[in-house]
Amino acid sequence: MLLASIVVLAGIYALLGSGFVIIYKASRILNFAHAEIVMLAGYLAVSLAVAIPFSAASLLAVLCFCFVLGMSIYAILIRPLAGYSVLSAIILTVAVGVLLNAVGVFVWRGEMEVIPFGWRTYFSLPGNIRLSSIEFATLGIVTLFYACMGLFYRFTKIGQQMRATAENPLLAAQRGISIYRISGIAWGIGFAAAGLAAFLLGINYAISLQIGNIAVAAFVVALIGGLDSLLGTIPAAFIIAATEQLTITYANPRLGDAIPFIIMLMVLMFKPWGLLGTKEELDRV
Amino acid sequence: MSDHKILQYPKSPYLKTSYYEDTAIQAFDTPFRKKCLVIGLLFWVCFPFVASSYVVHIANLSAIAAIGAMSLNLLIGNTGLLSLGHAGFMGAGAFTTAIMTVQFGLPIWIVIPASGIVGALLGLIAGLPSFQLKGIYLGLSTLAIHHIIKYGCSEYQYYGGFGYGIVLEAPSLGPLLLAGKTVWFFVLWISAFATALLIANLLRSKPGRAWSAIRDRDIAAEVSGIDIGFYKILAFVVSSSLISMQGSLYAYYTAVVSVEEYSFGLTVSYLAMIIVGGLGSVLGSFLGALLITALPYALIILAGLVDLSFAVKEHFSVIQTGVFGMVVILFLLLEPLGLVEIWRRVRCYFELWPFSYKPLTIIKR
Amino acid sequence: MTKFRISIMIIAISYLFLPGKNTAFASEPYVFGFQTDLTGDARAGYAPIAEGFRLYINKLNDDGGVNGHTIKVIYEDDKSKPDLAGGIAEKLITKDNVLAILGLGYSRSQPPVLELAAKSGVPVLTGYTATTPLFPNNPAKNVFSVGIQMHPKVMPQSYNNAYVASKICPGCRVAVTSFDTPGGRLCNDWSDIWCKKLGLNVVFKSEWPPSTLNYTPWLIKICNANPDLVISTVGGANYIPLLRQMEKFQLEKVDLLVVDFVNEGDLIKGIEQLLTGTGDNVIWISRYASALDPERPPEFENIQRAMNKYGHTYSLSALHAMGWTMARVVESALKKAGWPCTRDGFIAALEKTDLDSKGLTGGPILFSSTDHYGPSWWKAYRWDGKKRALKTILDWYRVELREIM
Amino acid sequence: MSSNIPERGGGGDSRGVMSPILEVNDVSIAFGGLQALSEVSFNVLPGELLGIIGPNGAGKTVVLNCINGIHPPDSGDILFKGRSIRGLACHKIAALGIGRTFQHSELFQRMTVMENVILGRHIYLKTNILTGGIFWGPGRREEVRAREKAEMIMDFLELTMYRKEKVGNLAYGIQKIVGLARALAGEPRLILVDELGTGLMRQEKEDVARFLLRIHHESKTAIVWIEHDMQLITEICDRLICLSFGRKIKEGTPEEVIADPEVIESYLGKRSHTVPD
Repeated sequence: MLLASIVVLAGIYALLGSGFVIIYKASRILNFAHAEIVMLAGYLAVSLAVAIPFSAASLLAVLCFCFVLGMSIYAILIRPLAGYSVLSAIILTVAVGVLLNAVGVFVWRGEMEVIPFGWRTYFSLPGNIRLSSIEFATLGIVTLFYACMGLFYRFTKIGQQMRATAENPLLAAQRGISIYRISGIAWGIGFAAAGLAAFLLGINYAISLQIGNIAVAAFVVALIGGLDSLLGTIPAAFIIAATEQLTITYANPRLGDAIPFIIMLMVLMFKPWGLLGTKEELDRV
Repeated sequence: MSDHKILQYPKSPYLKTSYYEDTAIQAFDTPFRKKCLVIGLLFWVCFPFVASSYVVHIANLSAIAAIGAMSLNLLIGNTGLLSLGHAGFMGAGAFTTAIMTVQFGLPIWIVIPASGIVGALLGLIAGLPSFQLKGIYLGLSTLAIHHIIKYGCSEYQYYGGFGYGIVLEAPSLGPLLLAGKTVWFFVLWISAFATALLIANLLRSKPGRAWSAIRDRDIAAEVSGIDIGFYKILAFVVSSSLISMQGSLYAYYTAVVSVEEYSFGLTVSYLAMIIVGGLGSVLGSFLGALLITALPYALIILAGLVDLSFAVKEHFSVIQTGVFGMVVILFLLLEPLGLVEIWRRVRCYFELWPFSYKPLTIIKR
Repeated sequence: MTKFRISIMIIAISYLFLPGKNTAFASEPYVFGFQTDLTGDARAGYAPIAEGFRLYINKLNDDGGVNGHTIKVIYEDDKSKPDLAGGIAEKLITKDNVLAILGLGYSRSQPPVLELAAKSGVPVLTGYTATTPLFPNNPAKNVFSVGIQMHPKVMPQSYNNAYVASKICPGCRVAVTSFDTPGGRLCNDWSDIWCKKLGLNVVFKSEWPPSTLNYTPWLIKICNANPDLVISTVGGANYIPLLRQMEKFQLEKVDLLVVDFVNEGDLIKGIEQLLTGTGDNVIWISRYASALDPERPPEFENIQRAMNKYGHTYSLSALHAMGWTMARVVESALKKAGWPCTRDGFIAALEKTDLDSKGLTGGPILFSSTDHYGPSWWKAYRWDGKKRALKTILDWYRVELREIM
Repeated sequence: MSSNIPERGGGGDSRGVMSPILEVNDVSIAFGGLQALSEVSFNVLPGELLGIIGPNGAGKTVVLNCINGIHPPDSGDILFKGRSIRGLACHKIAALGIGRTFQHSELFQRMTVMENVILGRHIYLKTNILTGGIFWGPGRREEVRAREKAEMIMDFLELTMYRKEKVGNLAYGIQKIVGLARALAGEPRLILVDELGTGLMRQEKEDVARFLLRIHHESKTAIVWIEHDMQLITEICDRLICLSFGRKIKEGTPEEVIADPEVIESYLGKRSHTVPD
């Protein structure tokens, strides 16, 4: 049962972490507004789910919204900062997070909400495991997302351009790739991943102001996996989810908050570029 | 006779005749500036007696914030090391204070240096990853340390049995009971000025130059004989020890210590202060701290003028948060050098008036 | 010329820092400050109180006010931040020159405000509860509360949980749980102590971090402990995912006792999210009568009317009743104190409060010079899934703090 | 003019039999698969002006980086004043008396010229957090002394009018001289000069060369100078070394080196292959 719960949680963590990674790869900026995007998307999903009975439609709407939001934040706020220090861009994302948080609380008052979702039943599996249909769907969606991203990076033109930009932005620009466009799209996809994660969080658990804490854990996931490695988020998500849940279960539940950061510190000390990240990444920041 | 007179330079504040004179902080050298200093000092002494205690409270919070902003600025603006864990160091200082006063009943003049030492030790630990980490990676390691400190503090608060926070009694410094906004006004502002002087001194001597060198070009700094590992850690130690002492002052001033207070949001507000004020500038830290601290209160006063409806009041803190975020974004996009640059421009305008161009060679400053 | 301009600017700026007007004119209203969490995490527990208070004051002012003077209330949001709360209280006391500070959330934001109020002799009437001990033997001079009795030494709140649990199922197996905030842990510790003292068998005690919404590990432990009743001291709507996860673990039959940190709106929201369960296992205890009780006191109709007239954000709840009663306490004290009313006069008048709550609480609101809480009455409800309403399972009972201390 | 140059003590090395101040013995280093240096050896005598030439990518800068300790060599040894400095940290090597200027000036852009030069004296200052923080008494006196020395160097290199300008605001040519001033401020026994003239106008180049020559003549500091300008370097240097693809191909007097067919080939290329850019 615990294992099943870890798997589901790891899926969501991986999804959240992938958002960081996609954005980081394209623009070398760590998006500190991620938590707030998750919150905002979650609340939007709640409102839409109430308004539109068909869940898939509301999910699609949330994803589109997040994509457009990501693109526009990049175009309006991040792009003008090109050439400034990385620090400015990071603090800018923090400020954007603060602003989005204010918007979220203004509109939804920061209450804890659950996304009403019609297709929910429980399945009993051997080994005394009981999982809801949503949890199965979550795992399916996360797998699908990773598969899509893999195919996208490998086979589509934009995906290939994105990889080129991640490898060497200067060279990519010289080869005629519009790195601003590519980064904008990456921000859109990263935000959409956050929106998807928010939706899954909302139907599995709940949306609240505290959801930011989960996004922070995901941020740890991205770092442990390697900031420039999408694949790295998967094992990292499992590590974080497992240690966190096991600590809560068998040790001090209070340590659950701190344990991801202890692991992160250890990774930073001994393998700062992450599990599957590239070592050169360290010098780029 | 007349020759002699011509040769004797008029005693001008712009003319320095020794290097010793030139190393002084040149903020109060001209007669006009000296007058400003005197008027400013008079205003400062009279301020807490003239202004309402509400405004004094805001001024006190600004002084605390200024210390924090200066210490963070020392690290980020002057040394170029990112720290996202300063709220943690501040919390460590506050909890050291709480433990030492509530548990052991130690006086303030022991507690504050002790908090400084605790902060310095934590800074040492936080600085260790700076050997191999740069930029955002270093920021993340300090964020991790922040969370670990927070965990430790919450454990203490729990096992100490302090539900909603640890309440401190007003400390006394010798015969003087440090209670009331007016007394604290002087304590806090003198601390802030002392910190400013300390940091300004460090910046114009060997360590400060080494830090700036590391910020600008670390390899060149190393080749010039700077032990960059040592100086990075030194920056962390100085910065975290200062903010830890500031946390201690903050704890005494608000008289309640609770772990929820020292969240990442606090770090964000300090980051905002130095961004808005101006990176790497002591004056900028002051200006930023003043603006960011006074902002929510200014909005409250503004709202009081127009007598907003209850429905708006209900959303008021959101508006405060939103304005805060907006101010930071606007500064980053429109004036990345911060308030201190605006101040410089204004001063430049007055100094050059009636001319409109800067001199080709700026000999001064 | 420039210096002249600068000096004008300095004068203009310094004008801003001058203290506010301190003289009150006879035609002016009574001025009160109401500061609490109008937004933020803890909002759901406090903002409806402010709303209930506002509704009654609006009604009162429309009816001509008290002693011929209207009441002006300045609402401020302190977001549970000590420095902000201290600043706001400072402003209310010195700049707005309020008669009393009302509201206040139960958090770390209270001590600075109470300290300030004690120093300047400003009466404080808290809604939810006060962090200073107020009941018999030496209450804080200027602090009163119409809310829940709280005392860091014995945690009457937790006693209450244990008391209700012992009445519903004497001697049964109990799991005590809470949120992992310092306050939550304290509640939990005392729940544990009181449960044991009242003869309950505590089989599980744990807190879990609010940052993880995945309660699985925690529920596995509860399942293993196999309790008959779970006491949950979680704030606000955080109980919603908890209820849902309990369903997943097939714990629908285990009673879940939630305290009135949860308001009724969240209570219904949580139950509506259930798939198979009816929510019949949810027990809710409250200091004020619930709006969801079919046999609720007729005073609720007045509140409802005021709501329709003056607008509202939250749905009618016991917290509105608390705010409403608070406003009535203020009104009765002002009547006694007359015009003009000093702060000391208001304290003296509050100490003589003997107000019939019109059924909103179990008994009258009764303050004395030695007790600034008054006796507190409690009621326990259970959710009735079929009628979609709350059903009384334990009628008004009184907790005697003198006995348990 | 000579009084403007900081006095250098000792000088025992330059008397009698000339033992080299710097010995580079069979130094090799590889980056990934690229062999940047293979078994390069040379000596620098005290007070000598040694030029290093070679086409782009020959490993000239890498040699200097190895001496400086920025890239510790994979094999071989480097002796400074008879003592091995291989594997020593950068700042320790600097403290032994090796100064360095960089190809792209690598200055501290947000500091003034004066601060840059005083920073060059870092190793001589004893100010710590305490004395620096108080800035009263010893800390300040030391600061004034450092300032005096810095002023001498700035005077010597004709930088006095820029002393309080931010380096970032200065013209490229002046920045290069500031870089030299910074290296000189450390009173080194050996200065490693990396392409000081590149990117400068003829006039500026000659300025720079003049300064180097003065330093060379007046203070007997050993200089290792990398330069692309053949005319300049052959006229000034005592000896030349030519590197190509990480190997030393010729060492000798300037005339010998530039006349060497292999050197000419490395610059102009054989017909069979082109010189990598």
